[in-house]
Amino acid sequence: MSTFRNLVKPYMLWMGIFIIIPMLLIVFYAFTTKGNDVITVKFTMDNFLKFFDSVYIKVLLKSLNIALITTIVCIILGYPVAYIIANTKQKTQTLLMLLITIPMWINTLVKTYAWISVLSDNGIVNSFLAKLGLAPITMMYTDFAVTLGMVYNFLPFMILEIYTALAKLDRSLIDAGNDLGANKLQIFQKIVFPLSLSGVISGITLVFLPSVSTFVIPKLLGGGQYMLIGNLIENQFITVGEWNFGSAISLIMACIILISMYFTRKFDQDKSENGNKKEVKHA
Amino acid sequence: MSTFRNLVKPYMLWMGIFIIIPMLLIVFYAFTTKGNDVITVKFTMDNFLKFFDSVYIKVLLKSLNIALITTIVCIILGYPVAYIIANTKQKTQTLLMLLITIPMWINTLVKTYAWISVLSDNGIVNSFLAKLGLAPITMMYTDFAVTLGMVYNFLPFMILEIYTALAKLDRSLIDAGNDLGANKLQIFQKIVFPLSLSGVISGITLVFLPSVSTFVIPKLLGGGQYMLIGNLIENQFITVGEWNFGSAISLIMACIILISMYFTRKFDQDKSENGNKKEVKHA
Amino acid sequence: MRTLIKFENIVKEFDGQLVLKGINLEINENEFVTLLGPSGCGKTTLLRILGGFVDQTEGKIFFEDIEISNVPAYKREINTVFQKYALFPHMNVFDNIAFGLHIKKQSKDIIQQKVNKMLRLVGLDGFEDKMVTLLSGGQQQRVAIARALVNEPMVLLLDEPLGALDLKLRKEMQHELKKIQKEVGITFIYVTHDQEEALTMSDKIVVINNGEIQQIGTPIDIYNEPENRFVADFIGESNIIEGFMIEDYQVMFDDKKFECVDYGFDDKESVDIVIRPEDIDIVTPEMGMLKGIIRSSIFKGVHYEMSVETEYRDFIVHTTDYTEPGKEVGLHFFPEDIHVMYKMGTY
Amino acid sequence: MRTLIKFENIVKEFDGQLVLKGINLEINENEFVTLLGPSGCGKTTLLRILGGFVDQTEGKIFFEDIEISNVPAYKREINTVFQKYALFPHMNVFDNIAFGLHIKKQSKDIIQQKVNKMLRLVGLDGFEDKMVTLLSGGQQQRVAIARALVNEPMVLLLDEPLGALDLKLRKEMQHELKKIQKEVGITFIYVTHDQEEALTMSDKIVVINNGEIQQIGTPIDIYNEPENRFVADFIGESNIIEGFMIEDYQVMFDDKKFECVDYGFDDKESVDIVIRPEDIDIVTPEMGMLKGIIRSSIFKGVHYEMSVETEYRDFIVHTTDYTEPGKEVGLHFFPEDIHVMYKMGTY
Repeated sequence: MSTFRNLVKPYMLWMGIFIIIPMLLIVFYAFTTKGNDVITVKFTMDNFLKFFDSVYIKVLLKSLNIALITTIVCIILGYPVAYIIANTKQKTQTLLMLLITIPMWINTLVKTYAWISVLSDNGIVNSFLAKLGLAPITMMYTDFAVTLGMVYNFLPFMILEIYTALAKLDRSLIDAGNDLGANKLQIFQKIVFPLSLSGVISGITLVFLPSVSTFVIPKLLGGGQYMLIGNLIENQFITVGEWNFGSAISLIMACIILISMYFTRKFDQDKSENGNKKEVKHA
Repeated sequence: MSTFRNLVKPYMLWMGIFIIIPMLLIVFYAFTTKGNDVITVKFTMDNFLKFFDSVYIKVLLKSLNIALITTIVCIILGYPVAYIIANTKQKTQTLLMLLITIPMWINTLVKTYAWISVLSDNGIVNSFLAKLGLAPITMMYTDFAVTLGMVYNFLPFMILEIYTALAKLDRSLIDAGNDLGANKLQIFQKIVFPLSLSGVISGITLVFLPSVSTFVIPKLLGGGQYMLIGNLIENQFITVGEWNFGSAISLIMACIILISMYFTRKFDQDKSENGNKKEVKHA
Repeated sequence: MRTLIKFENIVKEFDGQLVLKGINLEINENEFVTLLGPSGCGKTTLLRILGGFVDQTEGKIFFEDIEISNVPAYKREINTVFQKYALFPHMNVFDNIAFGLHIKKQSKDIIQQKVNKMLRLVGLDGFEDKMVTLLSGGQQQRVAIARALVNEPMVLLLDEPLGALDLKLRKEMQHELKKIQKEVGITFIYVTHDQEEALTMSDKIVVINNGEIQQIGTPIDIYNEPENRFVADFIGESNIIEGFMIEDYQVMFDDKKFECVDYGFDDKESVDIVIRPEDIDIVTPEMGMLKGIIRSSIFKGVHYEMSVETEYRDFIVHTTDYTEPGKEVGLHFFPEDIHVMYKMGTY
Repeated sequence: MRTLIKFENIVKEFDGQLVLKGINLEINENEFVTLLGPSGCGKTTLLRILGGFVDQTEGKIFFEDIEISNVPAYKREINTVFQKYALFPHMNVFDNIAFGLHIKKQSKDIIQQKVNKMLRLVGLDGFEDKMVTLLSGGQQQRVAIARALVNEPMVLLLDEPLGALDLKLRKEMQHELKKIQKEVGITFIYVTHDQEEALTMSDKIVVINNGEIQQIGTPIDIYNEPENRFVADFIGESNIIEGFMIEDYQVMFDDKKFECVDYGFDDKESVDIVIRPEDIDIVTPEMGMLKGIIRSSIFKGVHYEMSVETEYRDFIVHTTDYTEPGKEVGLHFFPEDIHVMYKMGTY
C-alpha cells in the first residue's frame, strides 16, 4: 500500500500536466503574435483588441442572439411535451422518451442534411407548395433555417432534462395542493412549474452553451457567408491559419460560458442548499 | 382546462411529425437511388450492400478499434484520478473536479489544434528533443496522434462519471469491510470497485459512442487520408454529394449505437432493478 | 352528537386485489376517531378515499347527509396532514400555511392574521420566513398541521403523522395533537398502526384488518372487551387460549373448568379466551388455578414480564414483585379477567 | 466475570466540540451492555471508537489488558452490526455473510458449514441466494447480525440496530437478540436511545448524556435508584420535584415534611426528588399526604394516566382504577417510593 501512496502525487502531477498543457498553449497563442514559437516569444494584447472590432462583436452578438432564441423556442416547444409525457402511464413514458431521444444518436451532420432536403428551394416544402399552385418560399440560408436546425438538434436534450425534473416530482405535493383547494391550473402554476425549474435550467445549460459555439449547423443551413462565432473560430484555424486570433476568440468564449455556468449553477445551488442544510441539521 | 385537454393530442401529433420527419427522410434516402425525389421513387438496398464492401467494413472496424482503445485508455487513466479525487477533502474535491472539467468548455477544434502544435514535426516535443540533441519523432498523422486527441477530448467525461459513482458510495460499506477484516486493497477489490462499475459504464457510453463517430479529431490529427466512419459520412455528404450512401452509413451507425446502448442499459438495469423491487416490497 | 360522515359499503380494488371489503362506518362531529390496523390493512386507503385522492370501486360516502362520492378533492371541506407532510419545498413556512387561503383569494390582512394565529397554536411564532426544508421533523409536522387547520375544515385527516418522529417527540406530539383537537373543536380522523397512540388519543377506535372492520369502540371497550382474537392480540400483549363454553358463565380450557362472566354462547361452542398478562397473579402453587414454573423474568421498569410454563402452554404474566426463574408457582385470575370471544373465521 | 474491555479517560473532539468528555468504563465477558442516551450524547461515537472507525482525541482502550488504541479496525476481534446494516448491495445473502471468512481465506467447506449454521441461527435458511436488496428490513437486520457473528468475535457491537424496524417487529427482534446473545455467549455492546429496549435486554446499562456517563447499573438500579434528574427523566415517566433534606431520613418539598429512606446528605442540602407515577396512590382527600384535583384521566390499556393538580405542581399518577376528572383526591406514597438524588450541576 505504501508504494501505491508514493505513486499518487507523481501520477496526479503527470495527469495535471497532460490536462493543463493544451490549455496553456491556447492561452500562449492568444497572447502572442503570429510566427512566434516557444523560443522567440512576442507577447501582445492585439488578438483580444482585434476582437473588439465592431465586425467581430456583431458576430458574437448574433451568435448569442440565435442561441437565445433557440433556447427559448426549445423551452416553449419542449416543456409541454415533457409535461404531457410525465403525466402518461409509466410504460408509455418509457416508450415516448425513447422515441424523443432517438435523434440524439444520429450524426448532427446527417440530421442537418435532412433539413436541407426539406427546406431547399426544390425541397419537400416547396414541392408541396408548387402542387398547391403556391409560390415557392426561400428558406435556406436564412436565420429561420439556422434556428430551426439548432432547435431540432438540441430539443431532445431540453425535453429530457425537463422530463427528468417532472418525473421525480413528489406526487403527494399535488395531492396536498388538491387538498388545499387548488384546481389543476393552480397546482401547475404554484407547485409543478416552480419545482420543475431546476430541470429547465439544466436544459438551458445543455442547449444554450453548445448552440453559442456550434459551427456545423450554421455552415450548412446558413451558407458559406453566414458567420457565427463557431464558424469564425473554425475559419481562423482552418481557412485563414490565424491560430493566435482563433485562440483568443475561443478563450473569450470560454470565459462567457464559464460566467453563465457560474450564474446558472448559483441559481441551482441556492435551491439545493436548502436540502443540504437540512441534511446537516439532521446529522 | 378542457380546451387545454383538446389541444394535447394535435400538439403531440405535430411535435411527433416535427421530430420524426427528418428521421424518415434519412431512412428514405438510405433506401432509394440517387437523383430520386419524393415523386419518382426507386427503392434499393444497394446503399447498404455497398457498405459491406471490404473497404468500408475496414473503416468501420478501424473506427470501432480506435474508439475501443480510446475508451480503455480513458478508463485506465481516468479511474485512478477519480478515485484519488473522491478520497480528498470535500473542498479539494470540488476544486479538482472544476479543474478537470474546464477543458470540456473549450471548442474541440481549438483543443485539437493545440495538440497539433505539441505533436507536429517542428512542435514542442520535437523542439525539446532537438535541444537534447535527439532525432525528431514523427507523431502527426498516426494512430497515436488520433488516439491521443480523442483521449484528451473525452477523458473529462470518464473522470466525471466515475467520480460521481465513487462520491455517492456509502461510507459505511467501507467501515463494514474494515470491520470484517478486509485491508484497504481488499476493500477496493471487493467493495469499492464493483460498486463503482455503474459509473464506469456511464463513462463508456459517454466516451465510446461519440468517439466512434467523431470526424473533427481524426481529420486534423490523422490528416486528409485518415478515414474513420465519421469522416466517411462527412465525405459522402460534403465532398462526394452521395446523400443516399451517407444516410445508409449513418443508419447502420445508429443501429450499432442503439444495440450497444441496449446492452449497457440492460446491465445497469439489472443492478438498479434490485433497488426497484425493494421499493415495491416496502410499499 | 350529530353524524358527520357516513361510509356506506365502501369497496376498493387495486389490480384485482380487494383492499377494502365493504366498509360501513359513521363518524360524529367533534370526535377523535382512530383507524387502527397493521400495515397493508386498508386504513390509509379508506382515508385517501375520504380525502378524495382515490376513488372507491363501490359504495358511497356521505358528508352531512349529502353524497360526496364524486366531489373532487379540492372541493371537499376536509383537509389532510400527509404521512411525510408533503410540505411545498419551494416555499417558506408562512407561504406553506397561507397556501389554502391564497387559493381562496382571501385578503392579505386576513391571511396574515389567520396564519399568525395558527403559528401561535402550533408554537412556531417567529418561524414564518424559514424555508420548510430547514426545519426539523417535529417542526415540519407542526407546519403540516397548521397548513391544514388554517382552512378551518370540518374534518382533519391525519395519515400516520408521527411515524417519522422519534419516541420522545412522538409522545409529546400525541398530547399536543389531542390538545389542538380540543381547542379547535373539529373532527380528527387519525390513521396509525401504533396501538398505544390509538389508546392515548382517541374517542373512538376502528380496528381494521384485511380490509374489514374488526371492532369499533372506545379505547376501554377495545382493550377490555376485544371481540376477537385479532383485536385482542393487536391491542396490547395477551394470553390467547382456545377453549369452549360448557354453559353460561362457565368455560373450559387446559382441561379445567373456570367461572367467567360471559354468557349467550351455544353449549360446547369453541371460543377464544383472552387473559391480559397484568390480570394474572402469581400465588403459591396450592392457591393457584393453574400450576407452572417460571422460565424467565425480565425487568420492564414498572413491572416484571414473566414467562410461566404450565402443562399446556406458556403464560405471560406482568407483576410488580420479582420471583426468580425456576420456582414453581400458581397462577390466579378472577372470573371477570377471563374474556371469552367468538372464534374468527380467518386469522 | 473477567474484565474484557476497559475505556480509560476517552475524550473525543470534533471540530472543536467535545463529544466525549473523559469516559471511564469497564465491560465484562459475556455481558449485555447497553449505552443509553438521547441522540447526540456521544454513545455512537464511543462505539465507533471501540470498533476502530474513529480515533479518540485522548485516552486509551484496553482489550484483555492489552492496549488496542492504535490497532486498525480490521485487526480487532470485534464485529459490528451497523445502524443501517451496511450490507453489500452487490452480493447475495450467502456472500454477505461469508465475506469475513473469505477475507480470512478459510476453506470452502468450512465457510459453507459456518454460514449455514448462522443462517439457521437467525432463521434465514433457504435465503442464501437472495440479493440482500430484495429482503425486508427485518431480514436485512438478521443478515447483518449473521455477517458479524460468523466471524466468532469476542465482542459484538450493535449501533441502534432496530431503529429502522416497526414497533411489532422491534419487540420480536429484542427477544431474539437476547436469545442469540445467550446462545453464542459473547459480549454484546448495544447502543440505543430507547429506554424500554435498554431495560428489556441489558445486564448493565450505561446512561450517557452530553458526552458524560450519568449512571452505570443494572436495569433495576437505574430505574429504581436514578442518580440524578436526567436519568430519572430519561428512564420512564417521572414526577421530579425540587426540595431539600432536613436531616437523614427526612426531606421537605411543597412546604411539607416527608419521611424517606435516604441519608448522608448535608443538612438543608438542595436535592431533586423522584416519585414514579405508578408509586402514587389515589386516596380520599383526608387520607392523602397532598391534596389535588384530577385534571385529566387517559386510558392507556394497562392503567389510566391521570394528571392531578396540587397547590405547587401537577403530578402524573398511573393507576388501574378510574377516577373522573374534576374530583378532589388525596395523593399517598410510601417513604421507600421517595427517591432523593443529588442536584446536577447542569441540566
